[in-house]
Amino acid sequence: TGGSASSEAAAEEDGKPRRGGRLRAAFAGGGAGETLDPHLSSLFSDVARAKALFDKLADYGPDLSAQPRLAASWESDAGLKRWTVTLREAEFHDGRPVTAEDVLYSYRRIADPEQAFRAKASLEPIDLEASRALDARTVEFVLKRPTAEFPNVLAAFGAYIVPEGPQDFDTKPVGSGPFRFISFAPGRSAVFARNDAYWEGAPHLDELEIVVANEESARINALLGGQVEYAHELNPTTARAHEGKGRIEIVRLRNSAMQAFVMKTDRPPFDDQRVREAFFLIADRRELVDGALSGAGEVGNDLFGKGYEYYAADLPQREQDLDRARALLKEAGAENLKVTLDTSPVASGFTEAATIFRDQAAEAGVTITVKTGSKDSYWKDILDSGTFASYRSGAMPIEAHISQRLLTDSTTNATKWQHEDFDALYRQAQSTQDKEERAAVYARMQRRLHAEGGFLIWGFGDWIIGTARTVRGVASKAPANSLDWARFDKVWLA
Amino acid sequence: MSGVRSWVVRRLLLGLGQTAAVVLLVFALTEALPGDAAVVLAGDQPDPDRIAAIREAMELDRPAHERLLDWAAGLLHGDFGTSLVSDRPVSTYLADGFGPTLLLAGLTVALLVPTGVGLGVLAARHEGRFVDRLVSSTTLGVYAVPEFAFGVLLITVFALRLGWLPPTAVGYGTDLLGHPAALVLPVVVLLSRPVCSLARLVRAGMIDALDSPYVAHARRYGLSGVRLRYAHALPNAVAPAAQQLARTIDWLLGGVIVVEALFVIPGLGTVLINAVAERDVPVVQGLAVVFGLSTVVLNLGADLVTHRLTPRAGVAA
Amino acid sequence: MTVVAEIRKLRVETGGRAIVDGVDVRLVAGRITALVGASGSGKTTTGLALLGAYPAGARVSGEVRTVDGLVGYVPQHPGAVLNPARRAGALLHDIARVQTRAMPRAERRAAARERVLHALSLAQLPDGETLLRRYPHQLSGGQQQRLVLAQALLVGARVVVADEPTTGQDALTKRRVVDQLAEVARQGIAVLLLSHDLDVVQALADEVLVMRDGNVVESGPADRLWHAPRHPWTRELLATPPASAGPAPAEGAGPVLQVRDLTARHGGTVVLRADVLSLGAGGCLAVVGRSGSGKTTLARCLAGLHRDHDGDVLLDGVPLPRSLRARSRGQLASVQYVFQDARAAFDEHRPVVDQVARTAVRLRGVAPDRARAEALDALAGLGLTGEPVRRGPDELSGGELQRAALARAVLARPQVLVCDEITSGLDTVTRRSLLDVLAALRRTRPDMGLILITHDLDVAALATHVVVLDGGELVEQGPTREVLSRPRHPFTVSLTETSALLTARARV
Amino acid sequence: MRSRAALGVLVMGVPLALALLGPLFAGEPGPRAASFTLGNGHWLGTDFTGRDVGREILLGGRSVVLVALAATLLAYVVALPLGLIGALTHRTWLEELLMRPLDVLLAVPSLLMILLVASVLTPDATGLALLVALVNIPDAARIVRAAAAEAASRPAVEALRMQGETWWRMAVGYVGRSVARTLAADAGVRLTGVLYLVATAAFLGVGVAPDASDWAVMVDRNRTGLFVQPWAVVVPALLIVALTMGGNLLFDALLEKRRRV
Ligand SMILES: Nc1ncnc2c1ncn2[C@@H]1O[C@H](COP(=O)(O)OP(=O)(O)OP(=O)(O)O)[C@@H](O)[C@H]1O
Ligand SMILES: Nc1ncnc2c1ncn2[C@@H]1O[C@H](COP(=O)(O)OP(=O)(O)OP(=O)(O)O)[C@@H](O)[C@H]1O
Ligand SMILES: [Mg+2]
Ligand SMILES: [Mg+2]
Repeated sequence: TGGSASSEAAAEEDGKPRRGGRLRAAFAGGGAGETLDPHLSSLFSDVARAKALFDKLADYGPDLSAQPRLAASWESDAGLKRWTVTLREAEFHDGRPVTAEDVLYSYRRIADPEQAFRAKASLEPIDLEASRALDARTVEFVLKRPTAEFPNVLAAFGAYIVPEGPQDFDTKPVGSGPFRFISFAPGRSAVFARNDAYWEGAPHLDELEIVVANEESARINALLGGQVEYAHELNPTTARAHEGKGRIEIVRLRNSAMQAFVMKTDRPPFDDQRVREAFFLIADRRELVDGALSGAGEVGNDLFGKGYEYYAADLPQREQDLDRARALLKEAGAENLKVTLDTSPVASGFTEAATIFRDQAAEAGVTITVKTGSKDSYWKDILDSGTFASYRSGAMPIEAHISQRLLTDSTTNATKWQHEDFDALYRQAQSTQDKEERAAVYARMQRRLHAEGGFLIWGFGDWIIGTARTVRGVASKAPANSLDWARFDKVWLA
Repeated sequence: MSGVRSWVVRRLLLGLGQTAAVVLLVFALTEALPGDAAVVLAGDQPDPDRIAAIREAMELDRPAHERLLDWAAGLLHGDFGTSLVSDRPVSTYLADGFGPTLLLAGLTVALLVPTGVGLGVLAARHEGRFVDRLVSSTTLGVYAVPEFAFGVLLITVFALRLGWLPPTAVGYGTDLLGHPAALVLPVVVLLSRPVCSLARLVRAGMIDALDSPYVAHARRYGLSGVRLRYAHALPNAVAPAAQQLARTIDWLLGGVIVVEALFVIPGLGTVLINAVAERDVPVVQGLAVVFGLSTVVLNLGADLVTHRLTPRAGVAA
Repeated sequence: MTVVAEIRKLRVETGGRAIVDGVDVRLVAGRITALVGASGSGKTTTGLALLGAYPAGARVSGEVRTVDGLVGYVPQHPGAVLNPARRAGALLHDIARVQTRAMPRAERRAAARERVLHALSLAQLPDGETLLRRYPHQLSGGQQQRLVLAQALLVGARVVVADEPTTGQDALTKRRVVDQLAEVARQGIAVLLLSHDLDVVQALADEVLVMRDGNVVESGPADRLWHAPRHPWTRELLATPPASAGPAPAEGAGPVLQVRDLTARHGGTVVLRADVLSLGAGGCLAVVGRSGSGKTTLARCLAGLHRDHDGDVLLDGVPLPRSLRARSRGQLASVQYVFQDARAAFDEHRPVVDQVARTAVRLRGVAPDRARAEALDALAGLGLTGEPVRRGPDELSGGELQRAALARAVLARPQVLVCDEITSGLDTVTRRSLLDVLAALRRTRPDMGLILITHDLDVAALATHVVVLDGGELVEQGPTREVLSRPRHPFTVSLTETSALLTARARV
Repeated sequence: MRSRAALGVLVMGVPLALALLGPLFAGEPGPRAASFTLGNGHWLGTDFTGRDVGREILLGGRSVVLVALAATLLAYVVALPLGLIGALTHRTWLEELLMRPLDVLLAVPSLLMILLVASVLTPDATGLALLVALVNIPDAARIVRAAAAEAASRPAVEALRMQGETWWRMAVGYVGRSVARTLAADAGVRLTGVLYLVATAAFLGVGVAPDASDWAVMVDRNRTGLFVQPWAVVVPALLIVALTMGGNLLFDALLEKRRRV
């Protein structure tokens, strides 16, 4: 049951795949410090490279639900604390089969307390001491607590399966992915070749080169100049300039980036629910999307994960209502409110959105001072300090969003949303085997967040990709970080 | 000549001091940057436990002066230390980035002198006439345009509209010599401002020199125009320009950062920007050494040229 | 008598003013023609006309004709035509290269070298080859001059224009210049000599033209002109300076200024040594010596402008601080120095009278208005009246500025006044008036000690005492009459002899 | 030469007048439109956040001109006394003390310096002016010192000393005045350099607020829309170029005059 519906749909649209050729894809990268160690992935370019060489047990579909990959199937016991995962028949580039031991080795490596791999937090529910290989292709995971969404853990960012034993990732990485390693120059380029023995069928391309170009203008220029066939992460304006002009193709990946402001719910003025609601009502979401995202996105409804599995789509769309906002502020005794909005050029659209919102708030009598902070320490700076800040998030399941950001013990709880009853609801969802019932619990949680949460989620940006006209098979229904995003084994050159 | 030699030695010693001071300054500044390598690495997942773990793995919890001393001690053995981010030796960073940057800078300087001097002499010869006006106003105009704007303009016209040249060096890696066409635009952009300032200085100096009694004297005695201009007037015009040339290293570095980003050339400028962004202090320090030394050496060269061309002015260290 | 160059009815006009008007000059091969006249009379303009060079924007009429257009030029400051960035031989080699272009390639180098060496020896620079490798600033003024002459000779010029070749040179150097020019003329080259040094003109010229305000007022063979000048201006110009030694030495009290064990250095090399030197109140001390002998250095040590020295300078028995900065106002006022180059010593942006008045304000604490009145008085006393002193220094002539500088120093009521070659570069008429001013000053301020630095023995004759410097050593000192009439040190001997010789030659 | 100066004044006058008077005519901000669009009452289209480019241009000169002028001025305010003291003092240690640290600063690439200091301090417009001034001080001080040393060694200064003049009158009244022309010429080039630095700093993401109404920031920020809505880049860029070109023409004319004297 491998592959995803969308990429196959795309393939049908584009005609019969042609084999051969070399595709060069330009990504923003991390400079000379880059590595091919998949567990160290943190940038999009890292993931694109890791994806070519390695596999995860599961990955996210277009709605961010977990899809089986190296895991052929999974099932749990009634208590949702013991999961049995069956691996599919696959082999590493050196011919060794992918075994349960490899899986356990990989997960234990990630969880190594001496190290700081990014997926460590995601794998936290697993009791790796107790987990074991039942046979060569069956792993039994023992969890610390009931986890209904355990497949999400298997699909976690950076949870790649590497063969057991130490290896030198930068000079001779061995994985089970669709491409084999040829060469790698950190901060410049990585070249891969087709893995004919790939379990899902060999890729169409002979070779894939991932080159690094940090400037957006450089990526689009290289694409226009025929130096690359695929340019990742383009500006909405660039897209508008070239869309439909026939020179290149523009692919928009919807719902890729949540755009928001965070309000710290544990301190004034946002410890007052009425102030938070007033702020919800101040936002003219259309203006924000048009101004800050150049129109390349959809308006948000203060809830994460529009279009994803479990998203509470039935809640009414919030609209700007300045009168009501003013009334609420007055009620809360917060007339002539002065707030500092922390922002930083760390993500595109941040500073634009901040100034647009400042102007909108001014109409409701709120004075917002926009404070531009350092790009590099922004996320850490806003985690605990300040009251109001720009925020964004890449795609992840709604469950992950909640567990990472909205529970009392979440490590990155930027809104300081800490409520026992909310935590209990989450635990309840995780111990609910039935999907319908679970969905109902998620709906309750989202209703609460919609009414009084700390995230003012005003929009969802498109992720924009440019390709040469010869490139086919690029999935368009694939939020960034999901399976079909930056997936080059399904791409071919016409 | 021994006076000159001792002067050079003194200058080099001073230069070492200068470089050390530069390194200290840069170290202090990088230390003072908000957030450290761990925070930067953690990015939008600033999980406090994880940051603490990274910090420990990078030995960032050791006091700053200890790290600096270790690094300096290593430097004495020719060891630039290892990168915080990748654990690779800093020397590989420098070695990898050095080639493209040197090529760019070298080509630029090699073309800069004849172009700048040529334009300056040309304008001076036709002082006040059309050619002079053309050269003067063009150099003035181009001088006022920042590299990134000029680069964008050139790429748009010559690469995207006309398609004569590749718009970037994407995918060529460090093998730029193998793709000379990809070098044209970057070098032109790098050249733009220094050439203009050099041409303007040479023009002013040439006009003065051509007006001088010694050139009038030589002309009176029947020397050919070419010899007059290049052998007699030019040496006097070049002296002030040589000082400008020394400042060019500073411009070149700034330009290189911009050009490397615009054209995707993996040189030292890119390494620098990334290292600063990642708070990779050892790498930044290594680069500061390289840049400090090259500035010192270039200044020394310029002073030597000036000294040679204005023998009357005593050399002052 | 071949005429090799001729100027007829030359008129040069700038800004509506004729700076040269109706000048006729004829230059004959092998003969020396001299243009004399006061400063600003148009000598240089006329000489440059032969080279086809005129002031920018000048309107020129008349006719300038030379045989082959090749005219050599030895300007007053030869350094100005020597390229500071090239070695001394560069232009010579280039000229020779042009000349040997027609030869077979193999012979060119040797031939060019040959020619250069020949020209150098003609210009009396026999050891010229080593000089060619130096930079112009490493040559002495005399060597620079001969180098430029060698260039003219190498080109094969039939005419050489020599502009003020002896200004500011000591007697020995002067003699060498005279010899050189005589040698050049002997080779059949016509020389146009522009000078206000009458000794030199007298010694060399075959033909003399006297200029005034752009006009030639009188011309004729040198002998005739000297013995029977017709025009009153010529007579005034040629009048011999007063031979008087000024007022009788009025030395009453002890010495005002004493120098003990003075050793002055320039960047490590000792350039002056003076064990004992003293100046009595009301006395006048002349410091003579060749160019570069340390005269200015001595004066600057006294004035506190040259700090790099050992030993003491005592004023009324009290040592003066080495540096000007450390001297009190009283000490500053006591020792005043008049700079050799008056124009350079004035701020070009402020009116002269203001600058003069500041001395009284700063050093004597006089109120500004009173100081100004005093300054105007002092200037008037030196013959400077009217508008010009209320304007900037560029509107005053060199001689006038020299007097203003004197006034500035005098206003401090100094006990010791040091004047550094304040008469060189001036024509005889102006010079005479300045010397008269000095003599008058000594009469009105009998207690003031005066130090005159000069290489002009005529000026030295004004002094009561003479000090002779040679190569930085104080070689002889004593009462003027004694030293000048019975010189003991060989240098003093040669100095007096040379002067006598020049004068004698002129008389021939 | 007069014509050249007149041309300089003219070329510089347009951006200068816009910069100084523009804010008076800017009026109230209209509602935001979509970014990088043309028409709809926006003469010069909209910028990257959907604001009217025409209005931004009216507003955006003041900061550029003020930052550049302030930085240039500030550089001289510090460099002038440093250079003058360095030139006029006879105490070698004092001169070394003043000039050596500047040599160190000179060896730090100015962009690196700006990048680092700016990311430490995240300066506002004043901070940026200070920073750019700081980067310019070493060079300016060297030039002042060189020019002043020549003037200070003239007999005129010795004559002033002889008269017991005050330091102030010598340093400012004479030496300062004598070097004024050289400095005027240098200031022209420096102004260009400063504008360039401000613009490049913006390109590298440093300095003024990212959406500031500022020509240099506009050029950088609207770059992405160059092909959709060129005016948002071209007009401010032309204004900056006109400012620096006019300045240079003017200072050139000054320089020329000096040469002729
Ligand atoms: N370039 C010029 N432009 C305008 N006037 C000039 C120029 N050169 C000289 N003059 C004027 O022409 C007059 C004659 O000058 P010239 O230099 O010929 O005098 P001179 O006799 O050589 O004087 P000196 O003995 O001082 O050298 C002077 O009044 C001078 O001010
Ligand atoms: N700034 C200097 N640096 C080095 N040497 C110097 C300097 N000034 C003067 N000298 C040297 O010091 C010696 C004495 O110079 P000084 O100026 O006292 O001579 P002078 O007798 O006044 O000569 P002149 O008659 O030419 O004015 C000379 O040999 C000269 O070369
Ligand atoms: Mg003259
Ligand atoms: Mg002297």
